[in-house]
Amino acid sequence: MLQISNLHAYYGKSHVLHGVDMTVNAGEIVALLGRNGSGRSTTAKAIMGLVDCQGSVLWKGKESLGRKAYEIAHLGIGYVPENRDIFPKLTVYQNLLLGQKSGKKKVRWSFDDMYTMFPRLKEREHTEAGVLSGGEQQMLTLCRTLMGDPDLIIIDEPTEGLAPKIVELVAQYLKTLRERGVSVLLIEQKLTIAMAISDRCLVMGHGSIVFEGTPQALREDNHTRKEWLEV
Amino acid sequence: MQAPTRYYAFKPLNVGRILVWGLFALLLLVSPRVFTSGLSITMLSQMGIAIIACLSYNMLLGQGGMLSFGHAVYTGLGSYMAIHALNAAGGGTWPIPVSLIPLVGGVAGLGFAALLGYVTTRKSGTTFAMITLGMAELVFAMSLMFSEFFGGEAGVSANRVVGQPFFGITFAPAVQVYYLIAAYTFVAVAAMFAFTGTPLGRMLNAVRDNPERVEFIGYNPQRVRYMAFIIAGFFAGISGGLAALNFEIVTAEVVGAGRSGAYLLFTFLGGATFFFGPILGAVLMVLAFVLLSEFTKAWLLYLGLIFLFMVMYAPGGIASLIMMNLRVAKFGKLGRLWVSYMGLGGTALVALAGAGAMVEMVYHQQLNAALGPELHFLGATLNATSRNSWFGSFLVLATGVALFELVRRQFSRDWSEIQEEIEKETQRKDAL
Amino acid sequence: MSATPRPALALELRDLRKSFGKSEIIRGVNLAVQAGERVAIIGPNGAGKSTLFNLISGRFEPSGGDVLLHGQRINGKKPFEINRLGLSRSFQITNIFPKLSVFENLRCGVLWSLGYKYTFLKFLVDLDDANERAEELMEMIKLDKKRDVLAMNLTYAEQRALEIGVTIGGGANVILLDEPTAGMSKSETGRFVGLIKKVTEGKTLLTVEHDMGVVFGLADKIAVVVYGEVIAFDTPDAVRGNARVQEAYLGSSVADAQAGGH
Amino acid sequence: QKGETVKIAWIDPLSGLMAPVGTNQLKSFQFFAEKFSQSNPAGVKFEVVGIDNKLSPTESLNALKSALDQGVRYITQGNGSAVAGALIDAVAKHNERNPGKEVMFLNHSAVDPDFTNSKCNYWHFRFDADTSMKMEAMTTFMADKKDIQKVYLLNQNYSHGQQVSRFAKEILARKRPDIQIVGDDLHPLAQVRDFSPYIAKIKASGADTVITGNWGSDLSLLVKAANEGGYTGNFYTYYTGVSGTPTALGTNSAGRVYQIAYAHYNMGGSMEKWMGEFKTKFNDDFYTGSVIHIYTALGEAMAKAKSTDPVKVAAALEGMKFKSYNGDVEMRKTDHQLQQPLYMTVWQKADKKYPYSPENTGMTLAPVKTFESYVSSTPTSCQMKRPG
Amino acid sequence: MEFFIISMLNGLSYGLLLFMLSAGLTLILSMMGVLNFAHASFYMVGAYLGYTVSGWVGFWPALVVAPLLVGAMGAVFERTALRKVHKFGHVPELLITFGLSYIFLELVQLIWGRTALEFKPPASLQGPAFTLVNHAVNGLKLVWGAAPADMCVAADAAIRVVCSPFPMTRGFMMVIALCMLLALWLLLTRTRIGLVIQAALTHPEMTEALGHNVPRVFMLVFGVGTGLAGLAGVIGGSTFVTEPAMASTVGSVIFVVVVVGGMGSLSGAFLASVLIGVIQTFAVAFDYSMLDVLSRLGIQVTDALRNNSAAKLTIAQVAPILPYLFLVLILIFRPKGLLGTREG
Ligand SMILES: Nc1ncnc2c1ncn2[C@@H]1O[C@H](COP(=O)(O)OP(=O)(O)OP(=O)(O)O)[C@@H](O)[C@H]1O
Ligand SMILES: Nc1ncnc2c1ncn2[C@@H]1O[C@H](COP(=O)(O)OP(=O)(O)OP(=O)(O)O)[C@@H](O)[C@H]1O
Ligand SMILES: CC(C)C[C@H](N)C(=O)O
Ligand SMILES: [Mg+2]
Ligand SMILES: [Mg+2]
Repeated sequence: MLQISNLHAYYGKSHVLHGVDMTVNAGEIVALLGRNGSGRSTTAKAIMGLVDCQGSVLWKGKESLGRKAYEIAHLGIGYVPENRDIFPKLTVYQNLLLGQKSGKKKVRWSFDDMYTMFPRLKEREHTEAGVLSGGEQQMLTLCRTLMGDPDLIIIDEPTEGLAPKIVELVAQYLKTLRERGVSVLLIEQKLTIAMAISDRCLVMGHGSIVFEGTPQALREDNHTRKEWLEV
Repeated sequence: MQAPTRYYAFKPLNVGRILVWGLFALLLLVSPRVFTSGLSITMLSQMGIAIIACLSYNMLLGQGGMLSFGHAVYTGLGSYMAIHALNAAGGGTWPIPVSLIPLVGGVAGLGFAALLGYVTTRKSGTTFAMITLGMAELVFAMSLMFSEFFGGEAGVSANRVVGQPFFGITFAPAVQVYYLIAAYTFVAVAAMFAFTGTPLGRMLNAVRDNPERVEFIGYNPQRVRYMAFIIAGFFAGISGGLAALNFEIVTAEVVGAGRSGAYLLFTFLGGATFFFGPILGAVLMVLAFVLLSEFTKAWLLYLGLIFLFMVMYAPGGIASLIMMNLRVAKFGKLGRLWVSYMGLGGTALVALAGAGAMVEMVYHQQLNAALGPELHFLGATLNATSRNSWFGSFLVLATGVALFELVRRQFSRDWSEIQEEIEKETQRKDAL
Repeated sequence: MSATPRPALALELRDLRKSFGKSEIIRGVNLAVQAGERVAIIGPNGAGKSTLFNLISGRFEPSGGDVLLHGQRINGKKPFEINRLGLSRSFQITNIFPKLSVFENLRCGVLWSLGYKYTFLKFLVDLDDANERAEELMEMIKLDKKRDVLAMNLTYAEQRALEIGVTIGGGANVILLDEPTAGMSKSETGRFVGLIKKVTEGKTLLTVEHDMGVVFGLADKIAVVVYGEVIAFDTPDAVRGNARVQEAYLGSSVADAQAGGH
Repeated sequence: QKGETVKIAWIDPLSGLMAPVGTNQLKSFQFFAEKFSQSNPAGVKFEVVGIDNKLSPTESLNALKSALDQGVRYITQGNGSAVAGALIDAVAKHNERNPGKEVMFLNHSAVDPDFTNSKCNYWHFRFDADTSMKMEAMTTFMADKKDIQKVYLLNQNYSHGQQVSRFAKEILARKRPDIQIVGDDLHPLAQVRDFSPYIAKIKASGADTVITGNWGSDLSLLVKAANEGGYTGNFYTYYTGVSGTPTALGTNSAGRVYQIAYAHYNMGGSMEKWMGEFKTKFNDDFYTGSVIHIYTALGEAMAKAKSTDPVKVAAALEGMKFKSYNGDVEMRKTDHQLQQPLYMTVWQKADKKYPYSPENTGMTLAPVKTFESYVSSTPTSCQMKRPG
Repeated sequence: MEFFIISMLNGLSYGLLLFMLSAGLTLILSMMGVLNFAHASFYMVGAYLGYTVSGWVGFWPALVVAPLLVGAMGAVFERTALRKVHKFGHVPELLITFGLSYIFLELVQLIWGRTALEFKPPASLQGPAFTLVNHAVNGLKLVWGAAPADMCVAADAAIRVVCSPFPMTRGFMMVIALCMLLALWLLLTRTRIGLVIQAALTHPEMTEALGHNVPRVFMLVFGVGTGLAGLAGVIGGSTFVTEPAMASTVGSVIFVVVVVGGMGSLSGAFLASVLIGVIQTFAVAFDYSMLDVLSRLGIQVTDALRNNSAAKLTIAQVAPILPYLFLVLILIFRPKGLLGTREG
């Protein structure tokens, strides 16, 4: 469904991605692992058209590179950024409302789905999102993107700052997403979780993919784990 | 833990720095020898005055992130106090030497900043900007109402030739006043530069960046802003005091919104992010107001356009343009650009000449038609009513623009190439 | 800091309360932290952990109850006043001076405690003690290679480190860290815990964390906050065994944390 | 001095609030420079150097410096008494500090009486009539109008407006003690958008007449608001004829707006010809009659002094009597205030007798009364210090 | 009494003109965070374009066309210039509008000249909407349209009759302003566009990533905001005066309105403009000064004080600067503004 080849990305003059190749198939959870600064978030941004880049990103067979971010979103890719980026002055409800796309009739998710997933959000429905706790903001970002009914959702560090119990919940929900036919590109630090729920793992190092395989294979590949994931 | 090398300290004998300050002093000294006409002397004096004012303004804007719309209040009230002091000196009620009058302005600026700043600096951001706007309007309105102090719209005038000549210095000739101003300018610039290196100066930057965090490292951001505001007020007042000496008259316009706006615009144009930016801005301010308006009736149009383009293409002001090129020069790559620069300059001049001719013809028709349709522009004689002149100017403009665009493309390619190279080089150095 | 013998309690909360509008977020928290103790605060999202920090550090004013720092009541004091009494905090969302260099950030953090206050009659370059202290800090947080880099150009982990450097710079003896390792990979987290341990040697430390590895690696005692109340305050082992805590917060991932192994 | 070129620096606003007036006056100076260069008793050529002072006293000082650098020995200015005051002062200082390079200041419209009284100066010559003279004439006219009972004073809050208000009260108390001053308001200069509150107040006061020194938009908006607010009293003004105001007055206020000035639109004679020419050339109205005084006076004084040196010309000009379009006038020696006739005019439909229609409004200012010099003349307290 | 009513109406209608102007400014400020210094210039351009267009096709079409043209100009300016500097922060944004105001002023003077124009409202808006007739004996009466002449003159000279007409143009102005308020309120609260803009203000990238075309929305907002200024220009220009100075005279007052009302609060701007309009109008009626107060308190006033300009100052004289006083006080005591929700 998503096919990336030879993707290069730049922040101003600094060259961050050096030819990334990867694919995400329909109905699959792919974990993108790597150390801090290896370029995972940049990959996500590049797919969304938020950084300068070259190469090719094929989405459902069509080139999406060079399009504007809102066009890409309309094509069905959802993005949950790592630094949350909730709209602080808007209420929780309004944040969710903005996740919805105009003109789309049939959607998989409703407000109620979100509120049953995270009851905490229902409680704070009419609070300004800026005063939510860190973890609440994290939940909100996830839900906001889901409201846009994407076919692929790119999630950057969804469990950061979440209580262990909620982390499990999120993992559970990512599986639910897959059941409803949404593909997930999961960027994670917490190896245990990532490996537990993903179908495939990618490891990134210095701006390119250095490992690809099943979680099982990664668990067995001591070299990769030592070299690219741990100290 | 020991720090074996104290590499955080500046080199004790900083040759570059001494050179720069020496050159600055020299420039102040010889300028009136080079530009000797009456107008240029007074312009040089005004530049000195404006330099102090813009630098003090930048203490707020560039260093403290305080966007003030009312800086003229402090320069202006400094002027008023200074001129009253001068009159008192002239009337014999207060034996103060003329050369110290600017300090009276400074103290006044400081006092008013302490008074008004107490309310304004409690807030920051847009609220601060708007309070200063309101304050400025109020002070200006009062200046026309309270004629005892402000002298109505006729203002207050004085004679700076007061008391016994001191070594033949009477301050009657404009040059003598210029040297007084130059001395003050040098000292004030040095003092304000020194301020950037003090604890308060640094905390002011911190407050600009993140006032909330400042509170958690022991500082009261309001207090930091307030103190900086007072210091800026002091220098603003000195600038005002010098202006009072230079013009020997102070009128309500010195506290007006136009003046405050000019400080903002030109400080920004010079470059608020670098210390020396406002100095360039101040020089340009005097040139624009005094010279540009004499050269052409369309000066306001040109000024507006300059701002529009500067903000769009060089938001860091002239200073940042200079620093960017200095960086290129430091890596020894400026040589590759100078051809492009010549080209850019040349084609831009051609385009500007064309555009300028057309603008001038329009203005001529509207304002100077009494002198006949002919006008002189850059040595050429144009006829504002003839088709030839219009067509010719348009042709010049079009050629200029086309050529400029060509050169510009080449230039921007070169430029980004060089930047990339520099980036690589620095990265390599980091890696070592 | 001071020569007078201080009471053994570094920080004490007495029936602390905070409401925003109608909703009461902190509902009567009592907590007593001994000097030199390291306390971790855990609890579900939105339980009020950060709010607690905000109340202690003076960002918010309590609606009820008292905060005592070294026995002195500090409610209603401004953050900078509290800081001057020897309490310093970091933020969950990185909060440094983006346009100042690493070195300048750290130096700003130490100025007040060295007594330089609002002075504008001395040059920073001449303040040997401040400069040395900043250099020291920079080495401690391993940013000496990035001395003159602007803070906004640092990577996330480096910014987090700088955040902590600025926090401890002022020499406060009570340190509050809000999720110091959030967003870091496991390896970095390990390194960071070591760093935190080192720089807070001999100080009182309160930290909020969700990473159980960090919590168990760092804390002498753990306070569990649920819905604005402290439901447990005990040694790590005791807390881990507490059924209420298990149910309200930990879930089954404690096992994971241990499996991750620190 | 025959064939010499006399440069006159015109230092007045070309930008800002007063730009329309300034632009018009610069045109006037250029137009008549050409006219008078063709024939003047001294045989000199006049050249006008226009410098924009943005209505700012300090900018004017820069302009003065710039003019001096260009070798100019005569300057003229008139918009804004603040500027005039600054220039008088600066010229005096310059002349004192630079003997041999004296400059003469020809004031064409700045009407603050102080300039020919307490602040009078040898190098300053005024060709307009000052506020007190105009008020003298205006009140003489009003004194005969028995239906004036209640007068309201509304002026701009700056020296000119304040003086109008002061002189009106003083002189009316002397000439018509029975007239009641029912209001005396000052409003900020060029700040008021909406004059209807003032009109409501004027109506509430029951005033039948308003005296105002307002000009520009402050006058036109005032009269406009009066028309809309149903105010039917009369206006006695100083500056009805100045750029912009005729248009704003329109046809509504016929017979109700009076102006006092030293000239008007229907003077006849050579003036009529010139105004016609001016209008065809610029599509604008010539109203600053003092321009003609200045050229006439300079020509004659230079001929008399046989020189273009300001020191000699000033000496010749003092006390000189000459003929201008409004009759015999005299530059009074004691204070350098031109003594000249004044005209009371009223805003009405242009007709055969008074055909000139400013700004093509179809209206005109028709003379209703002429005051000879001696009527409007006011005493002076000037203690002129003469050089040497 | 009729003085009170007319003054009230005057104050209200002036306040509503201020609101028309500040509505667009509020919109742009609250949605885009841009302090548009050229807003009053767009107002001026609206008046001039209105003048020219109504010369071709009449006033009513011009009332629609001119604001559209102004809005288009605003949109173009946003697209070509403002958008480029958005990433540099608020000060450059502010300065670029500063530059624009210079350019507009010069262009207007070049095209339409430096003197006032005669921009007349259409015949249907000329004349009074109604007239208040205050008869000393018969009391107060309201007559629609102009009052017949004989009603305004009493047969008996001793009886005072005052006719106070209220001009149609002002009535029209009030109606339009109220419509504007309604339309904007609907736009902001009933459509998602308002939310999108607020979101984009702080997190443009995220908003785009959620599928909203942020640049287009910004352009739209700026276009609408300046278009509103243009509409105010056509009305204000024909009611008051169309001249090059018209921008600078209202320029800073509308900032006062926006700030006093609470930045970005539409209802606040409405309240503030009406308040300022009314206060300013009534202040003109008060001739009290410090001296009066002192003498009323029975305090002896020395001659020196009697001539002191500060003491002589009456409330009427300071009326036009009251908004600024108001501004400073509000910001000191209630920095959020009257109805604002946030600071700064
Ligand atoms: N806005 C930026 N400007 C310049 N460099 C950047 C920017 N954002 C990221 N980088 C650099 O790009 C590299 C890759 O960053 P990226 O955020 O993609 O890493 P990551 O794998 O997501 O790491 P993390 O775990 O810290 O989120 C890092 O070296 C970082 O310093
Ligand atoms: N200023 C405020 N106004 C209203 N509600 C607030 C405010 N600040 C915090 N809250 C609410 O208080 C609750 C506690 O927030 P807090 O940030 O303390 O949680 P936390 O325990 O730190 O959670 P996390 O672990 O997710 O960061 C949250 O529900 C939040 O929405
Ligand atoms: C020309 C006039 C309209 C101005 C007037 N002379 C003044 O005192 O400002
Ligand atoms: Mg990342
Ligand atoms: Mg928290």
